[in-house]
Amino acid sequence: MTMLKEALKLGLNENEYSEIVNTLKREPNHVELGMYSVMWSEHCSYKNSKKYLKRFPTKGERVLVGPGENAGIVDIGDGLAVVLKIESHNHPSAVEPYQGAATGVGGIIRDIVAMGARPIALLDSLRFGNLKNPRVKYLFSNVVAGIGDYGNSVGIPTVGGETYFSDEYDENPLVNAMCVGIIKKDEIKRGTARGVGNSVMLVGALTGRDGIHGASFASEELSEDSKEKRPSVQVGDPFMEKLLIEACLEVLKFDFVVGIQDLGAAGLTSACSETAARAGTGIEIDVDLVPKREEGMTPYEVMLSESQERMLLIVKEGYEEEVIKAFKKWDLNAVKIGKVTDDGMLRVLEKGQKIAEVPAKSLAEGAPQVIHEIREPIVQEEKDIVNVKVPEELNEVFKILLSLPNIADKSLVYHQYDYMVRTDTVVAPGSDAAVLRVKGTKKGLALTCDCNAFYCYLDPYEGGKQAVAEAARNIVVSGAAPLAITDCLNFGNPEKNEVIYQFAKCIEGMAEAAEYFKIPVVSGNVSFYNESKNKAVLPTPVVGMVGLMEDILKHTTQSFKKQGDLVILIGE
Amino acid sequence: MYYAEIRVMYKKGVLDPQGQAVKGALHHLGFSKVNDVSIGRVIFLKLEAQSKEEAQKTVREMCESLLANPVIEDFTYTIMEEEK
Amino acid sequence: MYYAEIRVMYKKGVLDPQGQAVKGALHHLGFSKVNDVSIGRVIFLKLEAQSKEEAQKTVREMCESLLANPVIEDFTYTIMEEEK
Amino acid sequence: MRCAVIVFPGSNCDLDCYHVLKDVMGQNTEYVFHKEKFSPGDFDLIVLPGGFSYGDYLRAGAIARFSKAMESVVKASEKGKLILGICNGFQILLEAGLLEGAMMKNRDLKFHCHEVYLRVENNETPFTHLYKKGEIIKMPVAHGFGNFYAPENTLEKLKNNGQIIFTYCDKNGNVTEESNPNGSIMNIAGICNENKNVLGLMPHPERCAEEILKNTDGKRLFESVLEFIKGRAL
Ligand SMILES: Nc1ncnc2c1ncn2[C@@H]1O[C@H](COP(=O)(O)OP(=O)(O)O)[C@@H](O)[C@H]1O
Repeated sequence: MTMLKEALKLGLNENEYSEIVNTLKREPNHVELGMYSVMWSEHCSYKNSKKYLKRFPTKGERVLVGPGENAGIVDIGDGLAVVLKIESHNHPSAVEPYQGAATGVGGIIRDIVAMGARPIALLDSLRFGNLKNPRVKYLFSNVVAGIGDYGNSVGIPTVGGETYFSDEYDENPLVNAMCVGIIKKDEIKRGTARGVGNSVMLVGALTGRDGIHGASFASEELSEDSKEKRPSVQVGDPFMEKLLIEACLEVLKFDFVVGIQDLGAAGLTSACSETAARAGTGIEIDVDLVPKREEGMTPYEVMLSESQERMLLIVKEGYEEEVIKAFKKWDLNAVKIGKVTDDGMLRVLEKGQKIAEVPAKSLAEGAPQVIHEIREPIVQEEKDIVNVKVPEELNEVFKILLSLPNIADKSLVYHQYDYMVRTDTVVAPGSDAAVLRVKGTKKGLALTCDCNAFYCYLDPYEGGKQAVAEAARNIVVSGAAPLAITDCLNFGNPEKNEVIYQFAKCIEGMAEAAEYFKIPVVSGNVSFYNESKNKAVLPTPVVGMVGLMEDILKHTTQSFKKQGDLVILIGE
Repeated sequence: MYYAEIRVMYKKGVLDPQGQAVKGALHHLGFSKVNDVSIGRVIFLKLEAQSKEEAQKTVREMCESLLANPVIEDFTYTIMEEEK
Repeated sequence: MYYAEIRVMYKKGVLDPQGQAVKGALHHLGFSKVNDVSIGRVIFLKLEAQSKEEAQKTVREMCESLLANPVIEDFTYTIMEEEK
Repeated sequence: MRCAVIVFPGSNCDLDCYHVLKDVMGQNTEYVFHKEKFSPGDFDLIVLPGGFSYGDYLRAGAIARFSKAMESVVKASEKGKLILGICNGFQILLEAGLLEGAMMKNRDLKFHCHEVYLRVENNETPFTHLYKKGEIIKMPVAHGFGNFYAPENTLEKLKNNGQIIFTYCDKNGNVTEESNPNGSIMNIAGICNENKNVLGLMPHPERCAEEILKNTDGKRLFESVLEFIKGRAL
């Protein structure tokens, strides 16, 4: 019974524990339990949300890779494809805003690289509480600095985003980072551990004691002792990331690299079990071979470490030296830590002894789904938004409006971001959508991310529709046609009926709009438990969208061009 | 009048990318017998206080509220009385 | 084995924008009796050497060639022998 | 013209410099990895690109200057070859002592990315002869450590020798406090060595050298270099 107690302490419930015992046909040991607890947390397993996400339209003529991989991919012609994904780093940013935001950027970049693509742009969608609160001010300035310093340093331009303030986010800022990459269609890589006997190699940074149980941390409400959960916060090393990107993109050109996976939440456990599960294979690794930053690390720590700036490569047997050489050029580690097997198990060895052995599929995909009862919130605040009185002094109102943080110019934010590096940014932040040229073609890409959380709060279904429509409008007014969506769904505690109601309805609205406009959802991320002291954030389903224009010279911008031009209002 | 010297370092176990990079550079320059390089901030300041105890208390408060980030950093300090 | 603690500070007369900002923030937080805030880097490292003199010499060389920029910075260091 | 773009670990404008020299200017251009050496005769122009070499850990440019490629850069500079350091490249040139002075954190401690106005203080250099003296141009900056500092006697020398090449100014060419994005002493944005063959500047000419990017003020810098090299070859 002591293992059950430990399981409960790690955040698993009784039902989940008995599912584990059933699968293994025995009690799990300490290491195995740790692995299950992170993989079956909401953050990694989507156990509260999977059912609803199925509602999204994910297919389309141009879709090359849809949800389920590290990032989605759509065809843009000329043999090229664009890769996109958005992810939240809300909880770490609430505790340590600078590093939390920075490592969020680092993580999303690795998702793009893991598809074999060159990252070309970042966007950030930010929500903070009231700026009159000094803690909020601190969070705001440090999150912006963290995003800027990381993106600037790795040399990927941050070309757009949004910044909103509302009291609901006082304790729970939302920090969503989106990355877009570009890839030759025939060079797409997958996060699969194919080929029995192939080598499993760990590349990049050393493995330290940081971020152990970060995934489970992201699946809890914030409380006073969150501040005590020190190891959950990691320090990012953008310099290492830059080298890692260059080295990975160099080796990914070769056929002997058959799979690649970034190490994010749940570290090695997640990377190994997911790659094996996708391929229907198993993986055996030896923790003694993992290069470590600190002495005396236990297998448990090695398997759960969330040290940043690492990647897992699956390499054809016999080509390990080539990989090592390529990484050495950039003074980086590349070490064989194990091999692909045919038995479907994730097996961990230490000093030749088997210390953990669980079915990879069960870890990666086996978390029992949580079924929620959906109930419309009863205490939805009544807000009359139809019969607003027109004020007399419109000029005054106009001035007041312009000075509100939500409406005011956001250059304070984006002037801290290098939005020009790589010299592809044709329309910079401050317009409706950023426009990037695609060197070597006549094409252009338009990028945006949008969500009006107030709408979603007042009416989740309409709000969800609005978020997609707004993003699509921003793309269209820039001269591009919408291509694909990546979404980041930020909500409160899903165990509460009201929250799961908002969640389901927002998705319903988003899905309907996406179907209507024929814009497939190719990737996304869910962040629940954005809640503290029983106060949930506004439902905030952020829509990241990419659009394509065939001729970059035909892009349009927001500003009035010259005196005498006609001004026409379109629509009702 | 008191002088304080405050050192703020990453907690043990937290990655110190600066320290890593500088160690690499030192080795590259031929200082091969150097190890365990870690880099932090040092803050010197002057402060008025009635007693050394009060100065210490103030410095600790400043560290906790602003100068160090308790989530990832530790601090140490030394306080000296100004010679007149 | 020796431990070195190296402090690198802006030279007198070089404006230290970080020190200024921190002073402002401390005053804002109510620590009004604080003055002359200056911020620098502190570098801790371990090094092997035959004698304390050799350790000192090595540390000085490291500072001069890499750790401090003589145009704007000064350095000081303390060397301690590791207790066995 | 034979051009080299040095790639340090952490360089991130290497690609942009290469693109301008190779695709926009149509010149023979190569990347040189920091671990490689070359001889002074190999290139007419050597560009040290922007970025965050070695993460800018310790100090911007401090670690990069010890690379093998930098030994060759120093030799090439002694032979009068043209060396252009942009942003992080400028910082590396300062740390390497090829230019005088030092870089500090921006005065407001923030990273600044936006366009600035520059006044061309000296157009009698291989890099600026196609600009007019006193001309006001626009270029983007993107840096956190662009606050140039030099002691009094160095500043005197820079001034007297015409080594101050670009200063930050407002759109009418006034060198003011407000137009200074980073607190740089005397609003200095770019300087050269006594010989005028080594130029360092914080703004990015390679980011404003194409129509599509809506600003071509930076292109003339590269054209100046090209003309100069051609003239010398004659
Ligand atoms: N956090 C951010 N990061 C990057 N760009 C931003 C950010 N916030 C705002 N922007 C830029 O400013 C523009 C205007 O933002 P905003 O004032 O919120 O207006 P809108 O509601 O029209 O998007 C955005 O389209 C984007 O280009």
